[in-house]
Amino acid sequence: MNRLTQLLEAALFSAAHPLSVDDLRVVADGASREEVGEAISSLRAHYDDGGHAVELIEVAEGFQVVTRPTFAEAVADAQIVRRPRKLSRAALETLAVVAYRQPVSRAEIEEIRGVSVEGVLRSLIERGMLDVVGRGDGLGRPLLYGTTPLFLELLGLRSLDELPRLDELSVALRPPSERSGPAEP
Amino acid sequence: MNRLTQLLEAALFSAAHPLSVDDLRVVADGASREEVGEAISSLRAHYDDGGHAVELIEVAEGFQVVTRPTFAEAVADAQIVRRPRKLSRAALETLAVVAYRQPVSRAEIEEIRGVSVEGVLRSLIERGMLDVVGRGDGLGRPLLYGTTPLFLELLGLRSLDELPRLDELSVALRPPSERSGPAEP
Amino acid sequence: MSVSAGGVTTDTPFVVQVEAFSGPLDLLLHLIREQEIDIADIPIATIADQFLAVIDQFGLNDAADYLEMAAQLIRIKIQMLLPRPFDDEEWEDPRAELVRRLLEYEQFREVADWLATQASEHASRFVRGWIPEPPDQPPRPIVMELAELLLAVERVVEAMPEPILHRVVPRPLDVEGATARIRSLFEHRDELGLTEIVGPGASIADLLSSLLALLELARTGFVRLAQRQPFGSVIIRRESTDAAA
Repeated sequence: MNRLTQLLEAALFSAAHPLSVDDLRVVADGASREEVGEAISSLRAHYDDGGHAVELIEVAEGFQVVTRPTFAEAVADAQIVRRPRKLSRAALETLAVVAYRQPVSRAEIEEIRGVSVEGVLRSLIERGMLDVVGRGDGLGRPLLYGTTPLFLELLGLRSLDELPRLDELSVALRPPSERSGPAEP
Repeated sequence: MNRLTQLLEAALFSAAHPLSVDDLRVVADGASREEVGEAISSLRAHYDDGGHAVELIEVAEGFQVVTRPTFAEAVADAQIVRRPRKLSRAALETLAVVAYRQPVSRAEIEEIRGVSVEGVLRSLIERGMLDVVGRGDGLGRPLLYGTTPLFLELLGLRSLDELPRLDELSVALRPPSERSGPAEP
Repeated sequence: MSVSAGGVTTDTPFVVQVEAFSGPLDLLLHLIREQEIDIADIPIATIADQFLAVIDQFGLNDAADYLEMAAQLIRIKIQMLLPRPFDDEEWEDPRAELVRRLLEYEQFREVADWLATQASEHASRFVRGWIPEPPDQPPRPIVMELAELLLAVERVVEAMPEPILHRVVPRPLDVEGATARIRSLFEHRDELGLTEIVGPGASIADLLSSLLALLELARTGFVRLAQRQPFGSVIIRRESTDAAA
């Protein structure tokens, strides 16, 4: 391991959240993006080839060192780590709508989900997965919501681009125009 | 690295505190003290020989993987680099109230904002944007707060006179005819 | 808990698990998919009756969201019974909007499943459990924009109880004029300081007009408010035309 790789390892071990290439450049005293990129590859290879129980992953538009899934059960069973609380259906559906429609108002989310979302919205904001990102133009200038970097981090997504494209979802979701029937003559 | 060494690495990495040999035996599915001891030596050697920025140390309560002291600066940088440079919504709203109502007591701010502002007030004073400017006449002669020159400087204003007046602001930003019901949480 | 509500008004029995529902659209979709009904040609009378039977059996009658949907189903059911015009081309299917909503919702439900899988996979990767205390160093310099403060003022004013609201006094504000003036200033330059825009010795009304115009221009993406260095003054920069989106 060269000095730069060591610096990045120390930094990634000490940060509570993923660090972006730019964050890492600050740590590495202004090394270039290329240099940081090389050191990242070198560190990743080190973990992989050395048979480490940790790995370097790309998440939330940054990098993070995490344990490999194969050790999760043993570590969780020994009660060293508490697994994160599962998200409710209501939370998942709300996150889905906000992820695709952001910035989006509460009324729009409720229109799509067909239920009141006040409580679940507040809880997702408290958990840091959603946030207010602006105000709409409409009547009363409603608050608009969007996803946060923590949303990406907790779901293990590199960026919002990693979300599946809506047109790639299952066949049942084709709009009525592509089917036959009275809905769309 | 054998499986036992990997398990210890995963456990030591994800644990919030040092782990004793007995803790580690639980993770390692009842391995003997000797086996755990060997795996610890092996992991330590791995970190030392591989030139890692982290090392395995023994403290009073057990074993822990920590960054080496030579990388203290990188560690500090990594923790500072993500520290927010933007004020939170709560801080901005408190600042807004003080800017327009100064000199103002904490109780008055809390009455207007409807929430406790103790923490946010202290943080704004620490950051040099607010300061104590006097004492009120009321019961217990409460401390009164006001904005500092730094506050103006950050906004690029020459004086407080340059702030728009509250009544002008509310009428202009939002016609009264459009105001309906309580604000969203 | 599951219940068979078969035979209420249909020949096909169906089974529902109430805890699985995240709302009336979810329940409706369940009924449709469970019975392999063509979503483009929903037998609305049957589905409406089944829907009512389920919310009755599960005591969802109090849930406003479910009741609203029940009312909508009944309305569509009635519309379907009305005689169609002779010219079938003119006929608008009363179910069309519901079908559109169901398909849209189903799409998001599928995304929610994808997110759940993703979350559970990622939950088996643990981050470092012990993060050292952040060092006691001065916090990074704050960046604050005037627009942020003004929006905060607006939020506070909105959240205030009515009696505290100030009397609203109309002022001779000329936001339109200020907007036009700022736009013309930007015809020749890409970047201006706040003081350049407001002008020396501006009246409060002028200043306010300019600020409001700026806020609006910033909101629509025409300009961006920024600070080049932490303690510098606010800089107003014209956004490149394609960045407005």
